[in-house]
Amino acid sequence: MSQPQLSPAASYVLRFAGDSGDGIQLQGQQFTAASALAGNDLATLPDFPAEIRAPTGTRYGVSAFQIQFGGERITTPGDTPDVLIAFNPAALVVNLRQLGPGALVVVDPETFTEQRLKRADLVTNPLEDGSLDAFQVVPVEMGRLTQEAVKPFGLGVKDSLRCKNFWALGLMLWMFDQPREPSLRWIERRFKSDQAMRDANLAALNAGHAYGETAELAHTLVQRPTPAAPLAAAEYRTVTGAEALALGLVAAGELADTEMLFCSYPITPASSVLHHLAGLEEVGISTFQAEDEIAAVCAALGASYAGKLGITSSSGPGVALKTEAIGLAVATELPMVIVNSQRAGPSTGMPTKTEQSDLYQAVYGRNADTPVPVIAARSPGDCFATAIEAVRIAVRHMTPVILLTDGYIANSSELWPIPDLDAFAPIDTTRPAAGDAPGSVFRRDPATQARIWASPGDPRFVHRVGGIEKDIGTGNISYEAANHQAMTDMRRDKVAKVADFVPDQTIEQGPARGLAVVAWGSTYGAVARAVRDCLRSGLNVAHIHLRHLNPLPKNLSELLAGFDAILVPELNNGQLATLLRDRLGVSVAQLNKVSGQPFVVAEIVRAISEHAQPRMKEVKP
Amino acid sequence: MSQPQLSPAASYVLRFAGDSGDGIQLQGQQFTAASALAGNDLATLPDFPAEIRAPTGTRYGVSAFQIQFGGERITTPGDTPDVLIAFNPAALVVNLRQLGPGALVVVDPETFTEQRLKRADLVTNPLEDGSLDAFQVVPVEMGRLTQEAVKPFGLGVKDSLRCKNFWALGLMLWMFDQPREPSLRWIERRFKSDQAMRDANLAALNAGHAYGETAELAHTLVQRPTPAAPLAAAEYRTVTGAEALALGLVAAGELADTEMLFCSYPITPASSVLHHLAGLEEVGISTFQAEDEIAAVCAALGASYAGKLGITSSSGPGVALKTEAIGLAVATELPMVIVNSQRAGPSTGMPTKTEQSDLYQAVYGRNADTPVPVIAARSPGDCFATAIEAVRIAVRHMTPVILLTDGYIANSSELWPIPDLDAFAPIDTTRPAAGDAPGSVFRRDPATQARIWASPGDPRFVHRVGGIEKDIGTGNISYEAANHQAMTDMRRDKVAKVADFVPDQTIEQGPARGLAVVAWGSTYGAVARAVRDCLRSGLNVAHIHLRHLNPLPKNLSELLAGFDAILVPELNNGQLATLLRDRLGVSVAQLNKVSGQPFVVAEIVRAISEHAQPRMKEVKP
Amino acid sequence: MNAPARTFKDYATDQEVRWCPGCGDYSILKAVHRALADAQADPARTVFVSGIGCSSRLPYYVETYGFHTIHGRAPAIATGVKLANPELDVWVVTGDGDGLSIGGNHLLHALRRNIDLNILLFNNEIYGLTKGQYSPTSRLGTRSPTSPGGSFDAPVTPGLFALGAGATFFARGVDIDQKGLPGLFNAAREHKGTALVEILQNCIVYNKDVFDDVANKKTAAERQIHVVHGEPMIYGAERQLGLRLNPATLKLESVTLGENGVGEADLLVHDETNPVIAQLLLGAEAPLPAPMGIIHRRPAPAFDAAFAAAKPTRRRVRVQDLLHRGNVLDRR
Amino acid sequence: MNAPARTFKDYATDQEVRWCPGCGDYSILKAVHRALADAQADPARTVFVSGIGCSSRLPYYVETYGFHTIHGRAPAIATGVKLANPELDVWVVTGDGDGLSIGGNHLLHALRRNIDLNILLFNNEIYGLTKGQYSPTSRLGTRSPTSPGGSFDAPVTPGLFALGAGATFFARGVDIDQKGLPGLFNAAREHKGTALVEILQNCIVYNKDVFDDVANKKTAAERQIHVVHGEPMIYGAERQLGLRLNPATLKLESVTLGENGVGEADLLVHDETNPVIAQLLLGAEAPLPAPMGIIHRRPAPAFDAAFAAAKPTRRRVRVQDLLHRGNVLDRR
Ligand SMILES: Cc1ncc(C[n+]2csc(CCOP(=O)(O)OP(=O)(O)O)c2C)c(N)n1
Ligand SMILES: Cc1ncc(C[n+]2csc(CCOP(=O)(O)OP(=O)(O)O)c2C)c(N)n1
Ligand code: SF4
Ligand code: SF4
Ligand SMILES: [Mg+2]
Ligand SMILES: [Mg+2]
Repeated sequence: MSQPQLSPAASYVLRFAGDSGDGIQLQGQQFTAASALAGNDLATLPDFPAEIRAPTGTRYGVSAFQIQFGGERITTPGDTPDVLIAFNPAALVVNLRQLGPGALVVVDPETFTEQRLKRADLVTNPLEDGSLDAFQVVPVEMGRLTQEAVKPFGLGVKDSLRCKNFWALGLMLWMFDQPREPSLRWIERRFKSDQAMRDANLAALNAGHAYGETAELAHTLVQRPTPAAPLAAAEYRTVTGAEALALGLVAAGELADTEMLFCSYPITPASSVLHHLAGLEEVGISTFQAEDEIAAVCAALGASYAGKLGITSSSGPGVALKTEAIGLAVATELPMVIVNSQRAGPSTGMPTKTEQSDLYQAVYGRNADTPVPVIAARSPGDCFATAIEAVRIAVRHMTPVILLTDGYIANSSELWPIPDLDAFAPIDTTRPAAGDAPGSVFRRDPATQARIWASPGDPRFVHRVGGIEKDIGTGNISYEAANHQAMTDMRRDKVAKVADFVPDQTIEQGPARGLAVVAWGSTYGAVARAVRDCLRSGLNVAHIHLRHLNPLPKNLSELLAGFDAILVPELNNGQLATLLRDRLGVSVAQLNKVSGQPFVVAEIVRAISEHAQPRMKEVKP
Repeated sequence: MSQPQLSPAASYVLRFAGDSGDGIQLQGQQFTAASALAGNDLATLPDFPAEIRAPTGTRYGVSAFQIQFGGERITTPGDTPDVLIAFNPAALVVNLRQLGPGALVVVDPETFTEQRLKRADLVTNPLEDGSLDAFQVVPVEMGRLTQEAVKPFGLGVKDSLRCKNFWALGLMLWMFDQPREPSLRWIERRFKSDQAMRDANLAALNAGHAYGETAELAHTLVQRPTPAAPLAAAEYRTVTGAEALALGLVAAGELADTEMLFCSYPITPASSVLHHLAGLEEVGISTFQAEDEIAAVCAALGASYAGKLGITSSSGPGVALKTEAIGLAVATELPMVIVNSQRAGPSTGMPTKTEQSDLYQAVYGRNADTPVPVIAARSPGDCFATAIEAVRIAVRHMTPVILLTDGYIANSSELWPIPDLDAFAPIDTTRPAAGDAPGSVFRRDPATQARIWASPGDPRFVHRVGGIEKDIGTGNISYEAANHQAMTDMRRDKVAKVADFVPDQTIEQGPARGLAVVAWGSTYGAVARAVRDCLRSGLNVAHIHLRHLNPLPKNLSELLAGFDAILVPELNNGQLATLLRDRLGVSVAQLNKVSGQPFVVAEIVRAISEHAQPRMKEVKP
Repeated sequence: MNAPARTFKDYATDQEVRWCPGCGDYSILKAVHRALADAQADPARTVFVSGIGCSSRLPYYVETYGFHTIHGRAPAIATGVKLANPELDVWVVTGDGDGLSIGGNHLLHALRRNIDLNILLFNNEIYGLTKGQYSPTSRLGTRSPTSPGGSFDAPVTPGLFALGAGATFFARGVDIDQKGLPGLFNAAREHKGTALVEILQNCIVYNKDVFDDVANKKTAAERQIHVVHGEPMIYGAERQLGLRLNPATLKLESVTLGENGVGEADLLVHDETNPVIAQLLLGAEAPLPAPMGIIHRRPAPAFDAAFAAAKPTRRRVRVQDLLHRGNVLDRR
Repeated sequence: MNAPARTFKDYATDQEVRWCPGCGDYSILKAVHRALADAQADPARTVFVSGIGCSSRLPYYVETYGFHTIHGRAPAIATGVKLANPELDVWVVTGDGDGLSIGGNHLLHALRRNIDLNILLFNNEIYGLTKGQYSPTSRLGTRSPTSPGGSFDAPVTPGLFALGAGATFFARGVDIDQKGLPGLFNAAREHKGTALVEILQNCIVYNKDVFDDVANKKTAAERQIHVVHGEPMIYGAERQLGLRLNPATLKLESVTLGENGVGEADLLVHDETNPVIAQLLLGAEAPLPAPMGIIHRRPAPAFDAAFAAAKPTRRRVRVQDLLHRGNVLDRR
């Protein structure tokens, strides 16, 4: 077998796979940290089963982590891995499908035993039955080598093998010539109190790295140092969507000079936002774990009434339970942010898989005429700015706001230029100023229809609110027909007026004619890459990505009028398509995928190719 | 003052008004029963406050009942009352606005005291300040006359005055020459155990009637016998929407030969359906009052799993709480009917007022891609057939079905030709037949995608279902990407295929060109009357009324293509309009009213006149 | 304080009270006004949160901050209010349907956490606002629109439910007891933790006089026992009756003082801190008297206090600094 | 019966069990299989309804009818199943989060109504499936992703909650007690009414050995007391210890038999029908032993039976006739 090697490239796609107990996710995070420090741009995709610790060696128990990294702009974790590290037969077979031809496949031959093959529902051994012919197989006894490396520290077999992930990490760090320091530091911290495990993991990491260097083996790997990406001058860190969302919320609290109460009930994949915020009191937010989603949204609303901004967070099924209380927030005109980390449904569905299918619920999913502003984040890092925008709308317009993100964004990470908070405008609230005279809290700002955010403790604005229809002026209960019409119109206008504050919709890339690919949320990375490729191949296509879904940007209708056709790719059955037809009366072509998996770039390229025309040479003036 | 009289007409509009304690609703129901027996067509509108027994004499405490009855086809309770009977000043003022010029206003002058006027926030006395100049005022000391009439039975003042409603009823029965028998019978039954009250009410009724006859008074009323309506040969009764819905459900149970469990939690205006069904075990339905709406929908779903059809019923805020469980019904492919008696919102809103604003919630209001069939009732009597259709879809397609009605339909009544159940086709279910072999319950009928409705107790189909994504063939848990896509498509197709069984959409009246007034639900009566009038005045307009909202009838798109314009009148901010734009890509004009009150015919006539063209003379062949 | 003392009238609002004439809610409202005046409560720092029901209309009639929320959720919303601003005096007004039917879970968890709320449960054993369906506290056999043949759901006993949830304060009174209620309300107010007060309330339209057996002035002395911490359990018009624990059956029994040698010393002494005594009292059935007053009260850490201590949301760190924690790549 | 007896293997399904290796759920599942075999339960007439959580996965592993529903709602769905077909033997599987956090209200009302369900509460004092957040039964100070500084929500005691809800059956066992659990399960099965069985379950990933203090085989004899109706409360490796009621404090105390003249006669005798005894046992804190076995059981009318009797949905009247009731106008 010839010496296996990767053809040199600007970026590579690497996939780690093993049992959910093998520490695959940690391994991936460590590699991510290293490649970030190496100055690569990157995007990751953790892909783990619903089971906490699925039985070892089974197909459904496989946990995987994929990263694309390199010296160019990276917006997706990559369609087809260049390198797969599979810790066992199951990890190999379930990931084969996605590999590109000639991909490097690193396996531990000693794990391909009768019994392990059976666990993976394999009748024949892939190492022998030719199913790997299309790839470059690199057999490495990772298990045995790890055990040898850690022997000095007197661990049992089980504990010794738990160091395997760091051994393999070491090998990959060598292969792509990336720094070990972050991982070494991490191990030091993590195993402070357990010297044996610390030394063992350190040894494993170094041994894996050394294995790459030492040339005396049959088929050495060829090292592929990855060039640093051409990054704009800034400080960078990696961030997951859940992390960025949490950071954005606290940043918004600081910008609005308001403290926050984050009320939530755990649910996958939303819990991670709660976890990130728990313990961040020092930046002005406290977290309350409620008994259920209804209590969570209600406590958040109570907090908003009492003068701290209430925030609640869940996933589709949990948000369903919150809809009645969201109606109360609309009726009482109180600010609140509802974060929905979307997952695959209906019902329990596939909690660890991603989807964009709660847009209907967000925009239309309440009883009565109960409009609520809806915005969505496009990428892990974008969750930061989106969270700030959500808070801004909530307190400026005195309305609940729904922020949509999803499991993919929440869990995956990217290289993130650390924002400068001074670059964000402070957030205005409708709180009465110290000097203001007493009066009705239902005086409205004509620009927003927002009422005054007065709270208990303030003797000037002692008042009562409730879910029964209110007199538009006094706030007293009113069953008057004309008043209900006026209030209904006011609620409609209030949300419509948010658009007055939304910047004009821009085109991400491409000309203002031809095919418009109109997308929202987490498909950003794949669409951006697909449109880039299609533009390079001379197609007449542009990428428009919406953050504001309700209301839509005021200029969107006009902007789209310039295009011949509109393509709407979504991880649902056409929910943004509905919204565009409803609000703009346009007709659109749909690209819908509802498999629990994000788009791969190729899928979008294919759809664009079907709908876009080649670009005419343009005559330069 | 000249002798007050009504100009003879084919039909009259009568409105009773008084305190919520005055028995106004009963009075109205009794008049309704009489006019039905007299063979009038009719439509009623109860209009009562949210308070159980609001303080007497206040404006917001006024309870009213309006009926239009007569010798022609009647589809609405009427825009402008011809006769108003007001028991006190408040009852007079709050109803003045709606009266037509020259209307007969029957008041009890003795109730216009200083203090009563104050209770009604009146500074001057309407009987003297000229505010009644436009009307024919008929002062009748109803209170005193009632007391005299019942003196023989030795009741206290309070109890005596409680007979006033029957006294006034007697007067009106005389005025329109309608039978007293139903009321006499009712009094006999109701006060079986209370002789004094029985005799007193009988006496009051007769005294009021005699008062009309006896001519010795200053201004006698002129009697206006109402001609019987030209009714098709049938047996008739009056029915409210809530009653007809209850009857339709049990009829469907009989047609499907399935027993039912009706699970509900009280809420206005949905409770009346539950009340009508409680005690109807003898026709195969039992009712369960759950601890909340979530428990209600869950118990209904449990019943469906166990083989009895589960039905749940609520109003917007309660349905909001059910949406998560409806998702489970979709995921597990179990039949269920969810009845939503819509009321004015958002939030608690105006529980006793009507609205059509839960269409968004019904069609789009769930997390994930979770399609559910939605149908709506158009009138009190139509609730019967609509309930049967809902059950038919649920058990034929193995899906939850949402049935929309509203407070207006639920409470108002109309003359109803008693249906012949033999005229309804039996309802097929997917229950395994006695002979069927054991097998997967996920075998599907290609025509419907429906699975088999097998239930515990049957040894052939022992199986487990759940809300996690299922393998499309075996029903086992599956996180497979391709399978989730297939299941999502199947769920979409399943609801789409309902349209294969829906009869073609027809035109209610009018030509297949010009302006199409496309409406749904309880606006039927007003739209029908408005279109009739506009057709008579030569406008080119047609009425299309939708029962099936999701999916829409297959021919609707084609049908609408023939029209120049579409007008969509709704008691919401444009929810059907959204649906038509989304599903058919048509553009529509909207007529939206969100005041808690039904449309009056004039409002729709006005809108039609704005959009419709005069009809060209058509050349007869 | 310098400000002139507030009278109970100062706690009434300009809103017209919209209950049925003769409803027990009127007298409870009066007792609330009275209690606030007795405590000279600061309207600006007092919040009444209610759910939905006739009873839940109360906040509109109290001149403080108020939130008329949605059905069953008042304890959850009040929890948010209290956590956001622990200095507020937060009251919850709920009914037997609002608090124990749809709202049972939130009431359970408020009581379990022991957050400092004063919860007034208006128990009329019926759904008033929705026109008289039976409720979770309706007695077996209650006839209503949804139970024409009589109900057969075993009712829940609010006091026992509260004990099971770990309540640290439970008191009980009758709507017409204008003398007693204000004191109970203020005891609840002073209690640091969740205080639940059950008020037997007469719905004269849908459940008229259902409490007559205990509330009726004529027989009240024999049918009610007002327990006082540390005092023997004595009741009756002439305080001639008492309660004694039968050690064999571990059940309460009524005895007549003086008769066959029974003296005060034989009577059970009320210990409001002992849940077993509360359970004995609340579990006792007629002819034993219905317990009134503070039936259970014990000191325990309040959730809101622990929350405020553990999660003081004072900004001590700038978010900008937070952003720079961890591995940072400097490319400036 | 003629059919060959079913072995516990016959109640296992072909589905691969997907809990973490070493999870306490495995042994509970085994006990369920065993119990069903002991009862020779008819798979066609047996239904397992569960909510969401690791524990709630159980129905997939039991060869009967099963419904894996949504979070917290299993008791409500099971209620519908039972009311629709009272002949079914309906089990509910839930967790401390599923049953006592989001599902508290449905559990309360199932227990209150006393509908014939057999409810197995897997209490691991943690949210397992969502990766280890503290739950309503987690002890004070529990550190978890949502309580990094330690929890300060006072936990609820399932048994006391059940008593407060009016439960007619409450039993308790430990996951590893293969001898005891099947018997408890079948006692629950035979009970006519809502039977709640709390099983202390070891979540080895997120709350490893949290029950070690009572469950640990070495110390179990001293830390657990298995109560039996009508028998004195004796425990300990040599059955040398007992529980006695202190009449003054109305609290339990542990005594050593033989020591200063204490004999069996002095011990409290378990009366499973007396809620006061149940409360004493469940309220007792270490070093007093943790009560196991059938702690409370009393006969009471079952809701489903009353429902079936009052609402027999046999069609006796044709709907057509119903339509003609009342005032009818004949225009034929
Ligand atoms: C989500 C929701 N479900 C149901 C209702 C209808 N509803 C309003 S009040 C009420 C019960 C009231 O009973 P209770 O709490 O005892 O108060 P009361 O009127 O007896 O004082 C119900 C069922 C509602 N408003 N919202
Ligand atoms: C409506 C809803 N909210 C939240 C969740 C997320 N969730 C699933 S299981 C669970 C708690 C599980 O804890 P427990 O009931 O104790 O079961 P265990 O996993 O510990 O056995 C939660 C919060 C959900 N699936 N649905
Ligand atoms: S219905 Fe009953 S509780 Fe409600 S206001 Fe009237 S009397 Fe009071
Ligand atoms: S997480 Fe805990 S409870 Fe869940 S399966 Fe693993 S060990 Fe068992
Ligand atoms: Mg009540
Ligand atoms: Mg648990």
